[in-house]
Amino acid sequence: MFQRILIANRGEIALRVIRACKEMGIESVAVYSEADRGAPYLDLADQKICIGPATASESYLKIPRLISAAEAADVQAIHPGYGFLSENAHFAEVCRDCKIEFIGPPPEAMQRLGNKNEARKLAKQAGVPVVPGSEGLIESDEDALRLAKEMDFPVLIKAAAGGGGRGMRVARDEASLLSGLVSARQEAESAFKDGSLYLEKYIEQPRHVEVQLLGDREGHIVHLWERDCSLQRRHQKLVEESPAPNLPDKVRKAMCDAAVRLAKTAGYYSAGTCEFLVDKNHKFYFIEVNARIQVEHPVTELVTGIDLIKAQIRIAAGEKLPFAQRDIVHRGCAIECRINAENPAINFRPSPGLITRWQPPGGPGVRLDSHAVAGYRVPPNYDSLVAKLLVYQPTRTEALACMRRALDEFVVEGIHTTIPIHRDIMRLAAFRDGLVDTTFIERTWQKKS
Amino acid sequence: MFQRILIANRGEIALRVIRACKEMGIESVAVYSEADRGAPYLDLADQKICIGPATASESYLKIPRLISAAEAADVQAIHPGYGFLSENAHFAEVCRDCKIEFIGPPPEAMQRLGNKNEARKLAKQAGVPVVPGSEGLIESDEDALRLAKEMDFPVLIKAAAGGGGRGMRVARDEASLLSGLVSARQEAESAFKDGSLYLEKYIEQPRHVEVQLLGDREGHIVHLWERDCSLQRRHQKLVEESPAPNLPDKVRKAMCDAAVRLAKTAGYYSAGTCEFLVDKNHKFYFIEVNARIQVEHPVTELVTGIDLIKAQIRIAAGEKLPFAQRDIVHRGCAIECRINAENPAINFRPSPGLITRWQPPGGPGVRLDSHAVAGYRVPPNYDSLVAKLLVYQPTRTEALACMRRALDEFVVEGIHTTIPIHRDIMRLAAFRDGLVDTTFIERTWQKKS
Amino acid sequence: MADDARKYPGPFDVRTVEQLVLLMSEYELSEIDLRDGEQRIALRRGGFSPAASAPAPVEMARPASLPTPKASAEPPPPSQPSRQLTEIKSPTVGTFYAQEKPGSPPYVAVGARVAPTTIVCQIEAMKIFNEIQAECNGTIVEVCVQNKEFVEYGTVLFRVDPNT
Amino acid sequence: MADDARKYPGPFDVRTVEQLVLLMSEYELSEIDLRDGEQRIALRRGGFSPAASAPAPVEMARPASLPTPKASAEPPPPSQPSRQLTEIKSPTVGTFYAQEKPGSPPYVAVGARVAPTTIVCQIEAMKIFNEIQAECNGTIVEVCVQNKEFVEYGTVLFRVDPNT
Repeated sequence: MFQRILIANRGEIALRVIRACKEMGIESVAVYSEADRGAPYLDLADQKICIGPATASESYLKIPRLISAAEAADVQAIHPGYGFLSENAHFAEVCRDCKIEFIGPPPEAMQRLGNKNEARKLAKQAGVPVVPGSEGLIESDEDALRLAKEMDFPVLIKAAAGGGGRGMRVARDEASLLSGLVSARQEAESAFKDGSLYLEKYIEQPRHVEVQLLGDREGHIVHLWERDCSLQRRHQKLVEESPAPNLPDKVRKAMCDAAVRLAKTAGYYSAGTCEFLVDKNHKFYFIEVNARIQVEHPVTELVTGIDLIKAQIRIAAGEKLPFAQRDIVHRGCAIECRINAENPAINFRPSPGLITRWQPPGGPGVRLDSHAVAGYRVPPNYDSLVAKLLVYQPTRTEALACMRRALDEFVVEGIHTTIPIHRDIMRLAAFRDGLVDTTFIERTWQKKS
Repeated sequence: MFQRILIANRGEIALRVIRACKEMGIESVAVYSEADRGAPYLDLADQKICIGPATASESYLKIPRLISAAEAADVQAIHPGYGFLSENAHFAEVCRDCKIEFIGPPPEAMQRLGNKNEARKLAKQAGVPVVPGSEGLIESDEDALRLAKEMDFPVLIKAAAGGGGRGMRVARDEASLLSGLVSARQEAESAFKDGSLYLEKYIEQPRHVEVQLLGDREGHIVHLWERDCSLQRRHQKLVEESPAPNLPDKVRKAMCDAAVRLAKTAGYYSAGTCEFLVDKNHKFYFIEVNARIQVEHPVTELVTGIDLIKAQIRIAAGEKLPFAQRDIVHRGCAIECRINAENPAINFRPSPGLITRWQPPGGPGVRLDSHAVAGYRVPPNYDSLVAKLLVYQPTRTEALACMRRALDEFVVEGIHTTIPIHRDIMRLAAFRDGLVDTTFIERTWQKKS
Repeated sequence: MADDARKYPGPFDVRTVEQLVLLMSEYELSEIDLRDGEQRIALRRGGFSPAASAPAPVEMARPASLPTPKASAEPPPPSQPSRQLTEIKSPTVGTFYAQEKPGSPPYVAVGARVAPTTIVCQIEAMKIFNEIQAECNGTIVEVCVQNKEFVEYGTVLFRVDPNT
Repeated sequence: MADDARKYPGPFDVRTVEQLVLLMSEYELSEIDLRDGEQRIALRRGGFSPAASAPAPVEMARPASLPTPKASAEPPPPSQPSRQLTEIKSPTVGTFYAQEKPGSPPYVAVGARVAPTTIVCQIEAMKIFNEIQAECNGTIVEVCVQNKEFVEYGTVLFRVDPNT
């Protein structure tokens, strides 16, 4: 086992890794930017090293400084957390070159899965359903019409060079397809100087369900069941839970098995997540693999009793998985609410600043992962997550009640947070009944405010 | 189900019941003395009523005032918590007379089990081993010698009217028995004006193991396994855990079955605890039944996944137990540390006052039950418990590591607490190896300071 | 302010003081002096002997005329106590009865003179009626609760002007 | 006190105080005294012995390793900076080399005069040696780190007297 690990991250995930290290008897080395200087969680690490100014590109994203700190602190491994360099295959390679273990998947698998086309190919190879699409650029309107009929309307027109929704159109019939191709091409031309387009099946009001994976370096891969993260706002997850409500058991199992097949095909190890869209008929389609630990990993920890961070560390140290698939039992229901320093009243504007009061909830069934304390100043430089509030109860009904109770107890002053909207969400009939899809908030919520 | 419940208690257990009520959709009515006026947990109740001055006998122990408040608030039930009136059969009877449900066992069972001799008789009747004793007063020295030989030295000489250790002697042979009888009789005469003595088998370095019981009004009684509470200081529990370390499975099962037999014999329902002493040879002896919820009940909640407060409320409302014995599976290991407002450096002197900083631990496996927040003033009038810190992990080794980590994170300023001694305890080889008995702290600890 | 809309704090609001102390500590302030009419919060930090082991050098100055701190005042008293008046508070929990029995005149009304042993009302708890004595001299100037109203321990029942 | 002018803050409004304190801290103010009729906000900063700058005189001693928010200044700067001197800080993370190669004389020593482009040391990270320039004028009065010592971002490497 490693004697010392450097954590190339900040905030709650840095604290999460520090806690795992402490419990495993491993020394932890925290790095920090000047914006995080004095943050209380840093004092829980065995050592802390300032690596740069507030700007992430000069600190948490600056590979030479991280490696330099790792070498100076004489660590055997680096935990990248999530975000920042966690899915950067080059960083994983540099670690390998420097004989420092990267606590994550092998760079080869990261690279393959990081490329959307490559990942899609791998999925098909593994027999995992993907969103039907044109498998290449559209050559003519006739080509597009034929494809659209094949995959059934509605379809999505996408710019090959696209991003941020530009050059994207939903077509519900032949006429809207033809007009959509024209306008999407124009938009893509002017935005990216590349008018090439492709087609994809448009999944209406899809649910986002993902499967947690864990694999060791000997090719043993297991799933730790699914998480439903359909409640999002502008593609930012707000609430995650497990099990996915109203998901037929057969679909659930097929999805989990598919995720394992894909990971095996990709030569994956460590923790990872396979994301799917699920349509109204419970058909699921592979979207992507997140080759890292995820924000919402504690949901899975609660329902399986398996510590994912410790598992990641053990796998990186060369240990085999200590369990087989049949040993991983899913029990009860876990829900996570992301508490961000944002003002929901002003379009979720970030609300950094001094936390003057921080009174977290407690009692049965409550887990709180947070680096915040009273007197902590949330810096304006990074993402706004200040806490992950989780509950664990035997049933979903009880979990909802427990979450409502916990949210009502949570008092934060000095900054605005998303606590009030979570209080509303937990009282929504649609959420209670498990009828939420990824467009729910946009469709129903924004109108209210 | 009840619409409204009055909580005839204060502090963390009042908050614990408020939380259960909130999650069950039941309104809670908190009562408070003037010493607790303004305590933040009171604001979590739906209603709060001042019932008297700080003195417990004029507030939390004052039955007419509690009933008057209950009637004014129009509650259907009263939860007595632990301590105060929780084991007062008279109070339970008054509640019954006033047509208010007492959330606890029936007064008849409380009365029977509240009397030591009666409880001992019931235990024998149920085939539950009790500490061997003289079954009455000693009539002569010859009588005492004969009895001592029967039950084997060492024996304990006890004053019939005794208490607080006065008139108590350990005799390890005939000579010390005869001299002990003389001095004990003298001491008892002068202390209680009653020199009558009885004998009991002296259990050396016993462990304290207790069994959690739950029964409904139809006579279904189950156990929720055991808790080991051997780590005590002057008969005050400091640490509780489940499962009991190093307890042979056969003994554990026999003890749990014995507890269920006794509860059935006593006509018991609601939550209760059967306490045993366990000697070095793993023989167990019944001591007493605690006819109420206990401080350490969350330990059992963590390892069984059953919410004991909610179960108590459901039972009082007439619901049947929703599970059979075989459904109650014990999983993992839970440990609780009692955080008291005491100064361990000055002989555990109470340390009430204003909490200027309160930074509780969080993250995986941690549960904190506490009514304290930053800015809360711990009143000097009641017991000094300010928090129960619990951890839950798959194994005891992991639970110990998690507890050490959590204790290290816990920052409290303004008052002294027992956190530092728990940090020491969790690093003791004897505790780690499960070799602690009820005399451990007195034998090893006090010498250090 | 984010989650918990709170009323304008007074000087005895420990949390306000705490927040101020946090600010002082963080920004190396040596003194804070806030006044609002008759209310004042004055805090001084540092400049004390190192031996001083008191909880924190929080100097709370306040005009002597203000009511005693007893934690910030909560439910009872429901209305603003007048400085010169004596309050007759409920010594128990129960239902307030202004008269001896239905139809009787009230024990006392505004304008009535009371002596320490004057019975001013009854409070019923568990079917037992407790006669409450004034325990002071003066004239009733206010009856603060309605007949048959539930009163808590410490609820102000009457206000008495002792100077008449 | 809760008059209709809701937006206008009162003296006990911690946010207002906080904003004032931030201003004081940012612009090195030592005193603020605001009055409006009966209302007053008076703040004073600094002016007590530097020894008293520790977190706050709380009753409970606890291990220094425990977290406390903003526990005064942190690792770098390791020693007390003098006000008149200019500091040359490490712009990166790595190993400090005082000379160009083993055996060479140090780039600079105490007493050396530096100009902004004067190379004062090298910092090695991942086998790459970065030459560090003084970026100021003056005379080296202190070399703050040992040769081959690991330096963090912001570690003070040299102190320079700009007035010589």
